[in-house]
Amino acid sequence: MTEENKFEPRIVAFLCNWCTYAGADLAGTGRKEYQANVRVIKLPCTGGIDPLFLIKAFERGADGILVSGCHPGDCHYNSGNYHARRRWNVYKPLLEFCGINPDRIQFSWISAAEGAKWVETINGVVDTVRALGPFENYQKLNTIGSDTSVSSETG
Amino acid sequence: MEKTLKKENFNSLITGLKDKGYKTIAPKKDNNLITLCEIQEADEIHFDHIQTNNSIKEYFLPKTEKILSYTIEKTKVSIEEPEGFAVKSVVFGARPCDAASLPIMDKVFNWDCTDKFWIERREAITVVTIACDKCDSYCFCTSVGLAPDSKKGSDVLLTKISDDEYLVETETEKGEGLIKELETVFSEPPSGTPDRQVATVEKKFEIDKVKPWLDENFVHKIWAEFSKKCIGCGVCTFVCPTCHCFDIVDECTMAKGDRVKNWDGCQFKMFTLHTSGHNPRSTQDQRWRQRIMHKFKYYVEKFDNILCVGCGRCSRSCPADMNISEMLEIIATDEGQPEPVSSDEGQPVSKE
Amino acid sequence: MDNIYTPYLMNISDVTDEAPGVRTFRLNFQNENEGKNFKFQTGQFALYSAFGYGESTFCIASSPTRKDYVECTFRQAGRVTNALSELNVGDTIGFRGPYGNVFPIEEWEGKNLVFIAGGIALPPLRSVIWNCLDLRDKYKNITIVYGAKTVADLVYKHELKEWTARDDVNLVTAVDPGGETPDWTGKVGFVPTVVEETAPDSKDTIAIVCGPPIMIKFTLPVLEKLGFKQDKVYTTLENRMKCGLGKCGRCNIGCTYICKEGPVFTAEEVSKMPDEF
Amino acid sequence: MIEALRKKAEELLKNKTVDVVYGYGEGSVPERTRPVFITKPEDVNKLTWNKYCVYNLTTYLKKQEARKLGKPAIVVKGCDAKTITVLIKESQLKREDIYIIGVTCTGIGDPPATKCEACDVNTPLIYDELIGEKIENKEFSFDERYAELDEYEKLSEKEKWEFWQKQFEKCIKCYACSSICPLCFCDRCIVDKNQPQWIDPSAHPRGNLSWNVTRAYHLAGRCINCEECQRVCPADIPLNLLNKKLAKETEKNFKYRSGYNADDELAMATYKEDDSEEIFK
Repeated sequence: MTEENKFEPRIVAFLCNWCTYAGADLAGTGRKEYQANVRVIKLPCTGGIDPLFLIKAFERGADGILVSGCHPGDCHYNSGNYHARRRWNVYKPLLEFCGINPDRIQFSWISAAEGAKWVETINGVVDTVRALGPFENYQKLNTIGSDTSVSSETG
Repeated sequence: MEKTLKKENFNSLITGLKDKGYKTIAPKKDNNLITLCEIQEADEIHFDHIQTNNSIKEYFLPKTEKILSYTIEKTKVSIEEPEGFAVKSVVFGARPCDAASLPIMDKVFNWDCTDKFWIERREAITVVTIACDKCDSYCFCTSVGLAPDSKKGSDVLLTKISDDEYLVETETEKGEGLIKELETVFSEPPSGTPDRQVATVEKKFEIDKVKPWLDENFVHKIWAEFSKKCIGCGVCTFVCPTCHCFDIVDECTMAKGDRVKNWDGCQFKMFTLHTSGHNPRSTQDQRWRQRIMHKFKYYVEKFDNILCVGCGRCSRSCPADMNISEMLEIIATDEGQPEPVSSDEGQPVSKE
Repeated sequence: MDNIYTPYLMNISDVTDEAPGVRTFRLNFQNENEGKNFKFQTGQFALYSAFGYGESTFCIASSPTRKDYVECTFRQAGRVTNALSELNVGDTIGFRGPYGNVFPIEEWEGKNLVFIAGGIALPPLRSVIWNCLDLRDKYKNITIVYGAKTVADLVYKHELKEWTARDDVNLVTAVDPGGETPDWTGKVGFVPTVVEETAPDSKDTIAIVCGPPIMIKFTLPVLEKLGFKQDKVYTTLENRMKCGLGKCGRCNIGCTYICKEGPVFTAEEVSKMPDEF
Repeated sequence: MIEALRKKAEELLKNKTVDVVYGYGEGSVPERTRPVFITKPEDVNKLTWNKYCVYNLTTYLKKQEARKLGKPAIVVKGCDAKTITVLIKESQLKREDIYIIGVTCTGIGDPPATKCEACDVNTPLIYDELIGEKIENKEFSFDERYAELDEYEKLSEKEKWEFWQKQFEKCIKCYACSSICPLCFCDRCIVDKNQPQWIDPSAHPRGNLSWNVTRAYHLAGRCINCEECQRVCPADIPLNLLNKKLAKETEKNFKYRSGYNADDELAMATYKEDDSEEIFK
């Protein structure tokens, strides 16, 4: 294999417990296959995902991020995902403005019944990010001195 | 040793330094800032300024530096000492006040035990200053016992003697060595007395009067009065060439990490906050008093030197126009008896 | 050149839970030579690091007379102490020290000693208490007054028993009103009151007080009333510290750097400091 | 105008309407002013007004040292006055706890601050007393308001990254940007929280990126564009570009402009069922 082919993106997925996580679970129990590049972090609600989580994921070596929760109107806590939607609607453009490729941060609504959509979405994210290549810009961000490699370590 | 240096030879000087393996740090203009930063060519150097925005301390006590790295493997930890942090360099064109800060801070970094990060950088870096030929109303070097052409802390001092020529005076062996290394760039000293173009910095206060006042007035309404407008940021301490307080933090992933020394400042309320929530300096007047006291009383008692070189940076860049020399003027001319705190507005605000 | 910020690496050889959120570590040098050359005196402190989280300052809680190891006792409160409490026997921690000045125990020889501690402040005194107990014949009467919020909050419970059993130590334990259990046999009350009740004779006696600021504030007048001169009363102060070496510039009270000139001060020295602690 | 200002301040202090007037006073040099806190009627001559009155004095509402002086009257320009609307809306302040001395303003700074180019609040939108001749407030289109962003938005991804890295690299983590910000009023800032340590406290590129992005984001839908953060930055980082970008997105997506209308719901504290779905799959 050439060096290039070796790149497997590291995707961090922040999923809401009630919908997308259950959807991903459904995909599993339904024995649907999807690419194994994703590290799932389960949270109660998309409304509880602080934008700093995304920054931290990039700091710890993520190449791409997926945030996914219940469809609008289906939030287990009534309005969590509506608030989340507002937040991401301004946060994503901000990161884009700072030079972070918008395809590295993706959002979706996947319900507990949508195992197939989960498979499709996560495969889509992995493929997009694979095409973008490693997020070297962020991983190479200097910490202290040029020999520090902390930023590229996975934590 | 005395020499002269023609402006036209700056190019060969910078190239010469590069050839001899020196990294060159010099004032450079970028947008609205003039900063001491690494340069490659003489053309990049900016001369026509009063003061650089950043101080020389950045090259001896960086805003953030690794003091050790470690790897954690299960229960075992191995430590790795940082290396190569002291790079052979020349700071070219800093102001004499900046250079004067270095021997002052040597004292604290050598107090009983030696901070190698400071000392090894001090050894590796040669400081070539240019005497100020202009100043502004924030400058007060002459009030703290220095001058626009002070030699304290400089290895080599350049003083303008005509539009295209500088007088070169070496102050230390290191400076002399540097000149000898690049001998061809310099010319013989002028005959007769050269016309040194040095700014006249007005003396604003008698420094001798400051400490006696501070000795008496730990409690005084002026602290609260003067610091009311302070917003509690760290600008004054971070741009100051003599403020050396730092923080030590760990930055780490699961298995690897660095212990890092970062600039810290006494104006932050977090600076002295105990884990218990108790804060010995919980209000801004206490923090402002600490800054003045540290510079003009505590450091004097400990190291027989005031911790200020009169560069005026803190006042120039204060977001709220707090002016340190104005404060010192008030102190130095205050003939009154220690004034007990009684008036409403002078009362130090109660602790949190 | 040596890096003054490099800690010794130590193994945790024993962990004792003292009270809710309070733990004692026994530490051994990983490098035997370092251990052999290591010396400290009672009263000194050190910076302990949980790698990945940072350093935290506390006293050395063991006596210099007990060689081969050092002990520290800490309460889980901040980032570092929380991380430390996650560590177990066999894990590595960093140790930087000893720093600071010492209790002048030689000067105290031939005198009575009264130790007064509150809550989590017994650890700094434990070092000097054991040091003096290990040199028992050099001192006359030894009295220990120790108070905590509740019975559960008393630290070093085993040693308290040991001291109670000894007839050459007079131990008075107390808990704050409301903190007692049905079977509590000690005193109930705040430390200053208990000291007043116990009324140690001030003649030829040294008092060593350590506790939260509020306790010290109310205990010092009691001692004065009992006839203790200010230069016969010792205390230890603490402030936030980062370097422990007089460089990082935050632990000063006026001109006094706690890390270099402290942490041990006499009440007389403390009274001369500006009111900033 | 200065006379009217002083007269009003004197009156307010004399009849005890307020205990203190936060205003502008003479600075270190003629090109600067400084915040002053006038508590005695006889001191009102220390108040001044000129084009160097850059400060947004409402920032002192969050300082305990200033609040301790009692009920304030604050001299505010149109831009600063918007802060008060937000603070009231965010329950940080009650309208009756403050007396607003609005001043009409045609631009401050020399050269004029960027915010003054498309200023639509020459006359404050909220005040108890107006000093100066009332100026008809201009209206600008959406595009005009955010014209400053155009040249940066046009950059390629790589150029954007490089531009901002160059800017953030200069950051020295002095936190002047958040200290001066009247809307950064958290008692303990996210950078000061270390369990866990979300933002690296070190001033290295990684820590600087997370700090600057987070600072800006915490002001999303709140920043009133006083540009104080940018003015005080000793590293000359164009922080307001980030704030402005967020303001633009907030307006574009939620039709909300911070500080303009006290009746509007706070953009980031509410939602609409038909908010944009564009970025969601």
